[in-house]
Amino acid sequence: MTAQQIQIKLFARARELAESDLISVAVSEGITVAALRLAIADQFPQLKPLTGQLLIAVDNAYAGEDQTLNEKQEVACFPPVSGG
Amino acid sequence: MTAQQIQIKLFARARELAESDLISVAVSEGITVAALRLAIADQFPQLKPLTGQLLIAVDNAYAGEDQTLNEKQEVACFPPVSGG
Amino acid sequence: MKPDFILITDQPIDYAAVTERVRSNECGAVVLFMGTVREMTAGRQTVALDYEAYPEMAQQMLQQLISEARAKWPVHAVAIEHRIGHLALGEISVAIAVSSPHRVQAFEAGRFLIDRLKEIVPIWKKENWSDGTSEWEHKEIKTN
Amino acid sequence: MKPDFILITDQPIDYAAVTERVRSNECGAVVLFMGTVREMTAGRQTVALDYEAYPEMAQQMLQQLISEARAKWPVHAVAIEHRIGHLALGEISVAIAVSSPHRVQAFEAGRFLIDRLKEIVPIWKKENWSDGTSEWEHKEIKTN
Repeated sequence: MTAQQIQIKLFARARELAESDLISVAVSEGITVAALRLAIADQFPQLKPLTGQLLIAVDNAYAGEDQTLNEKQEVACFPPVSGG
Repeated sequence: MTAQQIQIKLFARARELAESDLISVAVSEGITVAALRLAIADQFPQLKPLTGQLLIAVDNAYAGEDQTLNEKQEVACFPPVSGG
Repeated sequence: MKPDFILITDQPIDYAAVTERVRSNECGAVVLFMGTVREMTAGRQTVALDYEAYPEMAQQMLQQLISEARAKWPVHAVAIEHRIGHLALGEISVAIAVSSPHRVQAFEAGRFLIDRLKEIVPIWKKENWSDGTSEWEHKEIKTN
Repeated sequence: MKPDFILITDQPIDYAAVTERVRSNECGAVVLFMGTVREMTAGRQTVALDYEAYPEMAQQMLQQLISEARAKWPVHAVAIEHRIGHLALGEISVAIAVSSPHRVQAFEAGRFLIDRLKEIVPIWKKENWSDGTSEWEHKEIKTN
């Protein structure tokens, strides 16, 4: 499998823990959302306080765990929402 | 029983049917609200279309049927409300 | 707790002024309900409404409703304004603003107040239909 | 049916402007909900809130919520504005206005929209406590 970099937007506490609003994660091509979670946890240990709580969005919609990703998509990662 | 006159404020369709916002009803002293209804129906037949629907208020509160009335009180008579 | 505000008026309702009366740093939620003059009702066209009130009793009943709401929910402030007289389409007949620490309370109290207002507050509405007729709305009257 | 209005903004919310967007002669009811910055939460004192959004996705999620509301109730118009950035005590964080022919629909749709907004719209709140600490509110996070 070819390796690729996926850019991930971060928000709120995830952004603060990573000290960046955009991270780049090295993953295999055609990776699933579930596998992306593991890659994030592995490559960005600063996000550990949010383990198991992070939500993943792809192209402005919540992503299913089995959904596969490509470089063209906009991926974001953030904690549970608290607006209103 | 001494006869007395009770002034009754009318509103909405009751006012229009009676062509007055105040009527005077001749009643016995110490009359109940239930008896007042009969006196109104008897002395103001124009109100017949509202028979059985008229509400009676005494001193700005809905009156119970057994409540007795005196000349000092403010009495009002009107159809079911429809504000809002 | 702010003082309650109740007004029966023949002037147009300034709903922002009504709302400002209930806002507070103690509250996380404000709910404003407004009744407005709707053109179509069950296929019939309204051109205007006339509202009439028994003002002293309406004031007293509204105060009672606010007390009932306060007994049920931790309401911070309530402001109620009801218009009387002749109202054109789209105009505001009633505005009820409620503030409370949390949103569920404000929604429930607001809905309670307008539901109860329509049940017991001595105010009446007369429809002026587009066919030139007019008619008092007296909800519970059966034609039998 | 009026076009929906959705705005994520760093400017103060003009709730009367939001409300005017939904008023119509087709409607008998308007419900406005506002979230405001509350000083006390569970005995702790807030001095300010900071809101952050993922604006493009928030816009999309709000559009989805309005579609959900329209599928449930005959809503005439919806306008939603959410503030981001630094908010002082008493300021408005969110305003949701709904109009509908009858009042029950406007109350239910308004409550649905704020409840669902708090569940799925990607906006986050950071509490700035009076003791100088600050803290993101991430509701479902368990400390385990």
